[in-house]
Amino acid sequence: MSNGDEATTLLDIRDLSVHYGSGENTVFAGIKLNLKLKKGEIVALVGESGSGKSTLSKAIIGLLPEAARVSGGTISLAGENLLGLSQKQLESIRGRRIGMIPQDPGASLDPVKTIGSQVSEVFRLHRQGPKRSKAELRSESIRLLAMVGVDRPEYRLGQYPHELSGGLKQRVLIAIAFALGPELLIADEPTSALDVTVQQTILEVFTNLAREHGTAVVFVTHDLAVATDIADRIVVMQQGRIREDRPVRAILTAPEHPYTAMLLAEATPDGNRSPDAKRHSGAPAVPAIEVQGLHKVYGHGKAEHRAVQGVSFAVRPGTTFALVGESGSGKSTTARMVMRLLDPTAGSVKIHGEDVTNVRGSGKRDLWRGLQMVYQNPDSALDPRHTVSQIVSEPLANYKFGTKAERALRVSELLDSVNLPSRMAGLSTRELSGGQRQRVAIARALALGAKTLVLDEALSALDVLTQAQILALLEDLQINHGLSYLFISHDLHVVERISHDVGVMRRGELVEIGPTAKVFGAPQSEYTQLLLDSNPGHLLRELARA
Amino acid sequence: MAAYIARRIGQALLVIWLAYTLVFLAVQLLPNDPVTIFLSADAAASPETIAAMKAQYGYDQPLLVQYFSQLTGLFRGDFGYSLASGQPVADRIGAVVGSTLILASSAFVTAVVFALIVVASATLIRITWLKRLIINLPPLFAAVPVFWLGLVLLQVLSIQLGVMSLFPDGSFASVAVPVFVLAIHVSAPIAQVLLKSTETVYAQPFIDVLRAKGASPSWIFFRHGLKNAAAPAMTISGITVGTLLAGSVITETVFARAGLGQVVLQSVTAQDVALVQGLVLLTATAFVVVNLVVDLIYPLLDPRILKSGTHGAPRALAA
Amino acid sequence: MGNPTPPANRRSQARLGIKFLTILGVATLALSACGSGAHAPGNAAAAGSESSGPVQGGTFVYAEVTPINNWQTQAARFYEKSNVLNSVLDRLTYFDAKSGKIVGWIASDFKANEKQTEFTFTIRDGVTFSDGTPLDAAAVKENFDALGLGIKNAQVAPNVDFSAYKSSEVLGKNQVKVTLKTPDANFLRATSSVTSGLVSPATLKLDNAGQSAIANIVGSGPFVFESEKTDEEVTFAKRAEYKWAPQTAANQGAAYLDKLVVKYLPEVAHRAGAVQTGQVDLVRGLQPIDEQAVAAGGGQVLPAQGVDLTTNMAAVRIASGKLADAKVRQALQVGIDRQSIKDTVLSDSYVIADSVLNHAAPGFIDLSADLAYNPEKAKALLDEAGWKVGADGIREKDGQKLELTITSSNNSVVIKPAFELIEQQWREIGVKLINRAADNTFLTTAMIDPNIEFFGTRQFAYGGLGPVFGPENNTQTLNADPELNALFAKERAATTDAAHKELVAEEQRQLVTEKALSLVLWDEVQVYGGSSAAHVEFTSGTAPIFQGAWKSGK
Amino acid sequence: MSIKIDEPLLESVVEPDSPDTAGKTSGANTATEPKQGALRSPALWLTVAPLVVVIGWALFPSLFSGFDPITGVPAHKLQEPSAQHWFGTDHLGRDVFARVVHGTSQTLLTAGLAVLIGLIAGTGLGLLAATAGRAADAVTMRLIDVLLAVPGFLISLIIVTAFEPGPVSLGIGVGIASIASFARVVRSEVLRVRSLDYVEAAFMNGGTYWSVVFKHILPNSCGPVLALLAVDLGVAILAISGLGFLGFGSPPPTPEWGLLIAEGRQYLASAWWLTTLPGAVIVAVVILLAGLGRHLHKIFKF
Repeated sequence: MSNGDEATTLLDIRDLSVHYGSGENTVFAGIKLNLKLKKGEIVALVGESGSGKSTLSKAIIGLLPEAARVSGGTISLAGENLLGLSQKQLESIRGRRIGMIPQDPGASLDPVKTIGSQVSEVFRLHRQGPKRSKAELRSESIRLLAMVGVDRPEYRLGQYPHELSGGLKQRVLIAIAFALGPELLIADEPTSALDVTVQQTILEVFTNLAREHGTAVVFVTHDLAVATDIADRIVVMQQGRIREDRPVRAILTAPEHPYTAMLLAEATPDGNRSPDAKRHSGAPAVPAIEVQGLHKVYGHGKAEHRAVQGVSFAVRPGTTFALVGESGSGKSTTARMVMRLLDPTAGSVKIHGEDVTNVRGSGKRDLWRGLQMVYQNPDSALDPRHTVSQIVSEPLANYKFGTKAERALRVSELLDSVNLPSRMAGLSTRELSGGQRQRVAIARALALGAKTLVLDEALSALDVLTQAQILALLEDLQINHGLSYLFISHDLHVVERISHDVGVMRRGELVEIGPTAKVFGAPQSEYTQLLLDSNPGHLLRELARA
Repeated sequence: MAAYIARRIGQALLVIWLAYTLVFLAVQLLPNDPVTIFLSADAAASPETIAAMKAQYGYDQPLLVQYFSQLTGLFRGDFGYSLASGQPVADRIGAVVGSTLILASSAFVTAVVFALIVVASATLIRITWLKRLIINLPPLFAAVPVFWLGLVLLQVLSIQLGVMSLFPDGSFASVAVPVFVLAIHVSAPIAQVLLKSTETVYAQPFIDVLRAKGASPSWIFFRHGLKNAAAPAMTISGITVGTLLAGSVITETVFARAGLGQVVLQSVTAQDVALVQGLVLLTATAFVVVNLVVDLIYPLLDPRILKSGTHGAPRALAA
Repeated sequence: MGNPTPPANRRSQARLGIKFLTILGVATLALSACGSGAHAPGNAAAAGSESSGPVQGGTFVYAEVTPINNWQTQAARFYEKSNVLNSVLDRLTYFDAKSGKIVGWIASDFKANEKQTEFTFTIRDGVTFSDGTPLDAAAVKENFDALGLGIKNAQVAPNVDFSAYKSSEVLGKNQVKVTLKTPDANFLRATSSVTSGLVSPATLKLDNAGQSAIANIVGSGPFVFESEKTDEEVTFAKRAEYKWAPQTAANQGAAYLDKLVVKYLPEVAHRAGAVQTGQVDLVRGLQPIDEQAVAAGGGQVLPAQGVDLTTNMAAVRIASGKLADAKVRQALQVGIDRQSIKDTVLSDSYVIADSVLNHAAPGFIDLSADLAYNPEKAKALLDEAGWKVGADGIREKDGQKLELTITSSNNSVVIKPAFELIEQQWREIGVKLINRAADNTFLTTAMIDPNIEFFGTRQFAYGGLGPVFGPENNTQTLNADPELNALFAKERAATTDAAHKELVAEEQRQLVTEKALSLVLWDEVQVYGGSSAAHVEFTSGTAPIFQGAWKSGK
Repeated sequence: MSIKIDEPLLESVVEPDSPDTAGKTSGANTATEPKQGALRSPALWLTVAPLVVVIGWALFPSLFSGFDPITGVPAHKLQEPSAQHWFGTDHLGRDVFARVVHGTSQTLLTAGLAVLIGLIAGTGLGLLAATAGRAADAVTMRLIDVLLAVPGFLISLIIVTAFEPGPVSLGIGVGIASIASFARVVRSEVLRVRSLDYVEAAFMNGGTYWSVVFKHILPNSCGPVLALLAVDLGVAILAISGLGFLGFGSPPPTPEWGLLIAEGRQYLASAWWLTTLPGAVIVAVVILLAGLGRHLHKIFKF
């Protein structure tokens, strides 16, 4: 399908192989990759981390890390082999004929230069025709910023990156990428660091511009849903190889490679999988967590910032309550107040009916025996210097649980319950994968028999297939041990799948609360509606409904 | 901003005062008082003479009284009296401080230039072995004893080749060589920090964005990398005040130059307390002034600092 | 060692200069005492080989070892300072080592009463200070008062040599009479010391800081201050109208040189190179290893014999108790291999000491037989004294180890290596030496600490040893043996030469062999390096005489 | 007397915007690569091997040189380097190589004492500053400022003058001078580690202040500190030699390295080997220590 007419072929990659290191340490990041792009075509490279998708995209624009070596193949742009060009020639192509939109807008602009100078820099780098005056550069920059929907572009020129939101920064970067009307754009996870509503608008700006300018795009993403929304063609990569390369609809309706099928299964919304909200509602049980009128205010006077305002909810025992919202919505602050890691400005927190709003010192220690937290990033949540067994047994030792032998027994029990083989007890966390690490973190949280867990974005740092596995684990644990979860997430897809009840937060306030199916099926607030609309995967949902 | 500057000046004064007090206490450790030492040159100096002289300079007073009278003296511009040289401390230091200032500041500028050259070459040169060699220069600079380098250069340049004077005669070589020797020593930490911070900066995604814009390596380094990497190097540069002094003492001794080096050695050897304290006051003041300036320059280098600087971001940088 | 530490130098040279630092322009005297070998010998190396007379003019560059900051004249008690002030300040009298007599200088005549309590000086006519003030009787009286009573306003303490001073009065037009509180036979000699150099009344009126600055030191000497770069160099210009040299000086007129530039060269390693490359005309403190290089390079090695001084020695203090027994000290005396010291760390410019007085000093007796290296005898003596060899090879007695400490200034370039070698030699006999020689910082406190067993030094000794080791000024042994004080007093009171000579001989025997309070090493010599063009002679106190110096081929 | 290279860099100060999804965890074992890679690197072993030899010198000097380091043969003075005397002989006929070898333990003890003082006092101060609240931080930071403002060199001079020069006072003097750099590094590292989730988790798992400090914060802060330790050892050796040059070194016949080059310089014109060869040993060791510091930094960084 990708074999277009030679005349309209813009990018032609043949048998490209890339490796790192040498000798027995050689790691192949890309093996015999073949890819063709026609003019104006948008192709999504989809795969998990380590699949080679970034390596491929970076190879195209010639920005592979120094340690990487191209061991074979060609990359031709309009018939010219980029791999054969000199540094100087490549520099004249980059920015002019090939543009790039980076992953993390937060760190992708020089923090010590103004927005204006960074936008106009691209004109100074690629001088076409007579030298342009400062005023010309300025008006050109303003035009570009306006084009990508930056408000008050004149004012923005004098600002520094840290004064802009993530979404605005990404718009600026898109403006820079489109400045010289490139033929090809490399977009490397350009929205993965952004909130879902922002992601939506950015993707619109970006695809519209590409369509208008007839720019071909290599769009790298781990999110199949996003890929299906914007791409003409999807290239699935795994372990350095291209597994599948077909038009979107073809791949969605009939995936050929089993890996693609797995990805697809995870990305496809499935209403029936949402847990039954009424499951335990028969008994009028004391809520596992009950939060009343919670407020958190930072600073005072002019600098006052209301992070959480009047939030109230309850987590029924044995169920999952999800707090969803975008960054800065106050959901993590709420979670930390529940954990009593933060003191609320006002309001109360009850755990299993007990008011813990004012516990301190040893009271907190007692509280944490029954209430534990799982962090977003398992890398920083586990001491890298400790072994798995040390980590899992740490709470046991701290609370003087049993003898050494009993603790060891408990550790293997816990590892077993999170589906980790007990031989892993002696390993250092550095030898584990992200998912395994998160399992260790869960095992540690359960070590002292905690019945209530606060899961703060506990899945967001994981690859999609790993997410699914951990989700399944959490569900099993909930059923087997009667656990209650307060699940903090920005990912509607995951929330829909795991939670019985959901609360939607925005700017510190709870805008909607209710059973998951209800909230997702018939949102009452505009904001919830907006969130749901922004959720990528329109095409997937369409097909699922069909 | 004004409040920030006021607070920093307050801290600076506090540091000077603490330094002065600390050294006032430290010099009490010295085994003898300056009068006894001064007069023991004359074996026949009678106890009466010693007592009279001590009274004259107030060294017979209780420690606390001495401390406060000296401290109040400072506010009147009275830095005490150097027994060993027979001059007021201010005069003794004043006579030579210019020489050290010239040596130290020239060496500092040269050191910064060295560091820039090293870092620029290490960043821009693509030949691996050459790059490696350059990266290893700062550790080498740091490992060569200052006095040894100075002596060898003098031996070779002055005695064997006869192209420079053994004495400070105002000629270019007699200025440039000591400056070079001191600069080598001072440039090592600056270059090392600059190298490291450049490395950190280059690991950030915006460098890739610049390359994707089509910027050449030198464009990236000079227009972006350097400014981003400068702050930590500035911090270290501010702290080199102490290194500069220590290096100056040795350099001045090797090159028979006038300067604070001689005064430092004399004051400590002769246990000339007033002179030691004067020197501490001077160096502490120099240190805090330089670092104050550094703190005030930060926001120019990095606009983020003023924003996040509500509780002392520059301090955190220096920390 | 880097020796940037004048205050400590002040100390040792204090002793050096303390009594009678005097100018002696007599080269031949030193020659006779100097058993020098390969290189140009004696105090007037070049003078003998040049038949042509002195050349007028030129600038002479002289390098001292450390800079001077305090030029206050009464504290001119160390080489760096007196070597320079020697050419700036004249004195009333002049000590002629050849005759061993005080001769006239600014005082054309002088006499004392029998009781040695009143001294009358007749001041030479026509002498002026360089600021134009006449050096007359009134000016001399002002100088005497400053020396004897100190200068209160300037915090200048009285000159220790004038401790007996009571008052002085101007008699007639050109005479000054000094009255002492107590008799002092040394008073005349004190008036010949650089520390009693005559300065203009204007200088005396300045405060301490003013008197510490070389620019303000106004004297009547052959050179006058011209300019200064603090801690780097001082330039002096000759005084053209100078015509009042000491009576015995060869050059009775103005200096031959136009200018004298004094610089500082603290690094020992560079001193030879400095003369070899012609960057200086004269440098003090040439180390033995560099002597050959200088000679080979066409330069001159100029050993200035310290005829006025005792030999270099380790003066013994006994307060620590370890050296209280004379046997121990005698053991140490014969435990030193002096020939090995000469062969290893000295050179042919140095002469091994055979007594506490140098070979040229009047009254010298040769004790070499008792000073021969004899480690076996040393061990036997130590055994006798009850010091038994301990497990680590160091002798012990009553739980005390025989660990001894030496302090000295860094003024001699050979003193530290010499004691390093002695440390090795003594280790053989079970004695541990803690070598703090040339550590000026340590010296500041150790010199007056009787618990520090050794003080490495040499002292001016005109005539007998009484003034050096007598109780008044004994910083050497710090009165380790009061019994000897009677001997020192007797020597100073001696009336006939023969009796004096015998007493001086007895002093030497006591100090070196009987009591062994002075472990003698080598005759004092300051080795200068001179360029081939330099013609300079030295006083018997080792100071260069720039008034008589000149440069050939200028 | 010199500045340490491990200053915290900009990144630690300016917080990047941190959206919820920042930093995806990579797959399996990528994180382990740096450590194993660093341990396997031949450069590390090229750095460590000579240092091991040097430690051998310190422990068993007699195995490495048959000559007596403190008693020479006067007749053999000032001989050039030869097969018999690798580094030549000094002015008293002592074998210079033997003096270097036998001086190792003294040098390492003195410099080691200095570093130990810097490490212990610096770690204490840094920990206090980073964990005991804002007031303690402010006070400690001013104290560190004072230590920086008074040149360490001057402090060393005063200490060495006040007490007998020797390994202890030299070590203390030079050590005080290095407190500030340790304190700064420890503070910034502890601040970094303290903000990591696992420290908070440790509290939630029943950890007390001290148990968390000793089990988690200090061990994870040790990378840069160890690196500084190695570098500072070199700096201390140089500082001691600088003091020796100025006449504040240990008294002879101690064959301490710094003193060897400081004293040997007197013979620079006539016997170059006396200062040059021991000097080369010091330069090599200081460079190797700096290299070791870099390697340690890499190995302990995750």
